[in-house]
Amino acid sequence: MAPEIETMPIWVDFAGGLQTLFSNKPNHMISLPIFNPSDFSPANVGFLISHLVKNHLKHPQTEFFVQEDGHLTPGILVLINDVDWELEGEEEYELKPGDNVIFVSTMHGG
Amino acid sequence: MAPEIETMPIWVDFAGGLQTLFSNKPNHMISLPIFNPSDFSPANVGFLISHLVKNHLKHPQTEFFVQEDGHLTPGILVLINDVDWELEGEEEYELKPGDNVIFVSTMHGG
Amino acid sequence: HNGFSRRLTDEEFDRYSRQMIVPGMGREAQLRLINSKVLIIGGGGLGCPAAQYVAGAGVGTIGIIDGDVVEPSNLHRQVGHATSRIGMKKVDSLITHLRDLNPLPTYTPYTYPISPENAADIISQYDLVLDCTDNPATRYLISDVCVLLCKPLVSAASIQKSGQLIVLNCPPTPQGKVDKKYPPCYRCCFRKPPPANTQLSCGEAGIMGPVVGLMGVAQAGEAIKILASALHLPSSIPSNPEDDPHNLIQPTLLIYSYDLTAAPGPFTFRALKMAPRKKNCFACGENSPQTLTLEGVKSGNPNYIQFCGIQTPKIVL
Amino acid sequence: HNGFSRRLTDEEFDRYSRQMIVPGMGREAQLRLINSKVLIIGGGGLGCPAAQYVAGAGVGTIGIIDGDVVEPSNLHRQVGHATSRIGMKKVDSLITHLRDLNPLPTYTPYTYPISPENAADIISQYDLVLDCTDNPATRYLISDVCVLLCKPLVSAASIQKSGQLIVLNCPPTPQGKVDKKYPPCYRCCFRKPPPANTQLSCGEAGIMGPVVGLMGVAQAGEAIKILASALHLPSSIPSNPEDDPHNLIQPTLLIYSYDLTAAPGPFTFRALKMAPRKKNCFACGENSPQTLTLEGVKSGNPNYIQFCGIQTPKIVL
Ligand SMILES: [Zn+2]
Ligand SMILES: [Zn+2]
Repeated sequence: MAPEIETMPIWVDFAGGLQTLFSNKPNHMISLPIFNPSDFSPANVGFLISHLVKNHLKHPQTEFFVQEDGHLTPGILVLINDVDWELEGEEEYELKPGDNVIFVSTMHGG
Repeated sequence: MAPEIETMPIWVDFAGGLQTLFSNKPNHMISLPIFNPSDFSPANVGFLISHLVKNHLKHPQTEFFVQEDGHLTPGILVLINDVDWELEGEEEYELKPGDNVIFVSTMHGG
Repeated sequence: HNGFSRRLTDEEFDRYSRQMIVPGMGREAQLRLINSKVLIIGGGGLGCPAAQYVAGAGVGTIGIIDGDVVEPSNLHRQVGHATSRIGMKKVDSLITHLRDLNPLPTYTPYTYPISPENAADIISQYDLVLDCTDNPATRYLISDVCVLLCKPLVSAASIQKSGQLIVLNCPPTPQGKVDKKYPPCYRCCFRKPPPANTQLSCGEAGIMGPVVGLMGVAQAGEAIKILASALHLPSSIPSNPEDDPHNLIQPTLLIYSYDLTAAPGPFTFRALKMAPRKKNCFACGENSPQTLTLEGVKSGNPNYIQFCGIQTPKIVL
Repeated sequence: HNGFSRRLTDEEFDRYSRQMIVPGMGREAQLRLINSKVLIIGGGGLGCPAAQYVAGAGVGTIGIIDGDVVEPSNLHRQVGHATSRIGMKKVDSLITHLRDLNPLPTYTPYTYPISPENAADIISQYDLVLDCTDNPATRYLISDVCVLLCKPLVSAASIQKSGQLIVLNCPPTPQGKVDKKYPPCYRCCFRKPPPANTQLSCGEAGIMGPVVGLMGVAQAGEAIKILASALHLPSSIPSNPEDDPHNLIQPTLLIYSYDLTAAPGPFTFRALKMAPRKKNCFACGENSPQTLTLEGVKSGNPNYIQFCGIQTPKIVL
């Protein structure tokens, strides 16, 4: 049996079509480990992204969400508690239990 | 000096035109006494309505919000924390700090 | 022969392919739209945009009922009419526009107001009703008849800078069935009309075009959802609505608050959870078969005008 | 003679009275609309409803630019066109419709695509721009030129069951001014386009009519707000935006998620707070006068096609 890992609830929403990659569900409650197991740093948005890719991204075309370097695909906006993540520190933002992170795919059609 | 009265914050929103009666502001933070001073019962939605009429309803045409008997004018919906107040006990619902009460005037135009 | 298994014609495919390839739609949903009959009550600020998108989507039979004629003061918001059709019956004007947008549906004009006498005869011929009217008496009448005839109703309203939308009696559920979480009717949500002196029309209080336009488009969106999911068919009534997989049936009041002095914000759109069908509802509740009947409605019982009062509005809101 | 103090004509009063009596509007705001010039870029699924409500509201000069012609597959959502006008330039088709809706505005057709060569010449003649286009390269071009010419931009987009809307560069603020909370441009919000292989068009991925329709109507609503408040005029730029009384200038991204299997809910509409103008923005940031110029744009620098990549889409989302 694997040792139990302490987790926190994070509300993750996908919009603009990204939900297609995540079981067609726009709203997810994710149990995120409170530490990044690779370096024991507190879980930040960068870790959340890798966690989502590893555990929740069920679609073969992962390039719609992340690039080969593990960073988010350009054209995806991230909002932390309804605020543009650039105001919050982007990938470095340290998550708190109950935080809401929204990933929105930029649309171009008309 | 009047004795200090313990209050709790209640978020009150008006929609459908009712905001016109309340200083044209749709969203209000109301400091509501935690007890109804008339009978020392815990503050409920009925007390909130009379408190709003007494302290916040600035418009002469009060009949758009309350009737002469103090009850809400028909055609106004009340939502407590985004849920129809009929599911919550209507005027008898006892308010908790931070509750959100929405008053929506039913519209008929088209 | 029921039309659900046939191929689409080339022209249908040309017109509807862009919506058919959307995930969740497809050929079957498109055929459901083509085989549906939708009644739009009111050809004004809500009815015009609603009808444009209902017709564009390929609903096969579209009835429109309205007794009014086109006036210049309509045209800032009633975008299915035209200056060259001022004085024409709104229904004829709107159908002229729709027929050129999409000639494939069958359009049925009713160039007189809906009334207690004619409501059941007309509504009975359709699968789903859009309430795009402008006064309380008509709104109660439409809901009552939709309950009696077991039709889903997409109801919207708008005035000044506000709009509301709610899907009622969906899935369509027989009158008097209230033991589980069955859907509410208009009276369940709005038990009593506002006093006559607080009722305001768009003519008296004004209306912003994009506000009523947005509500009308949203009505078309809700109607397409229901038809594409076959939720308008009597067979869709779940024996226990709480077990139903359709998230569509959560009764929800959408409120839109447009603010000339503010960007959209968290309160611009609100989706509010409404209660299910009420035991004591006059129209759909436990004892409603005793209080509301088709024969009663037709012969003036209830009296909708008296119930809603005579309007002597004071302009304020 | 500036037209702001004149009386309304009887015909203007007839047409616009219903919106003029809405609190917050009035004669002055109506005259501002009449004296405004709005450019609608794209006469498709967004442009049709946006144009209907912009024209209905009485904006005095309306330019429309689009190089496409009307096709049958457009008509489920492009409600300003018609079957009888298939093959006609979209701009001419839409103006035909608008002129009959409201003959009072001056309509200016541009029957070719917007391009780096012509963008500044056209946009410079207007007070406010609606981006109703359908591809990233054009969206970056339009935003860049709006920054350079100091024009507010109401940008919307939609695909399948989703829509987005954002007001940019409003109040219009000179390039390079970043020391306070000045408004962002399109590049501030969307720094890099998605890789070419993840870009999808409505033709490839599909689109629900009421979804794109709702976004187009909402664009008209935002445009009317800005014009009625005179926020499009250069004099409206506050020296310190944080002190400004206008709540209109909070940059907000509105996201609409239509769900065929669910009633509207708390996530159907979201209003998301965006960051202000960015110091390092290529188009509007501190050093942007060195990186982006009108001459540069005209002569192919930046290269928008290269920046956005050549589209070889895989249909998936
Ligand atoms: Zn009922
Ligand atoms: Zn910028």
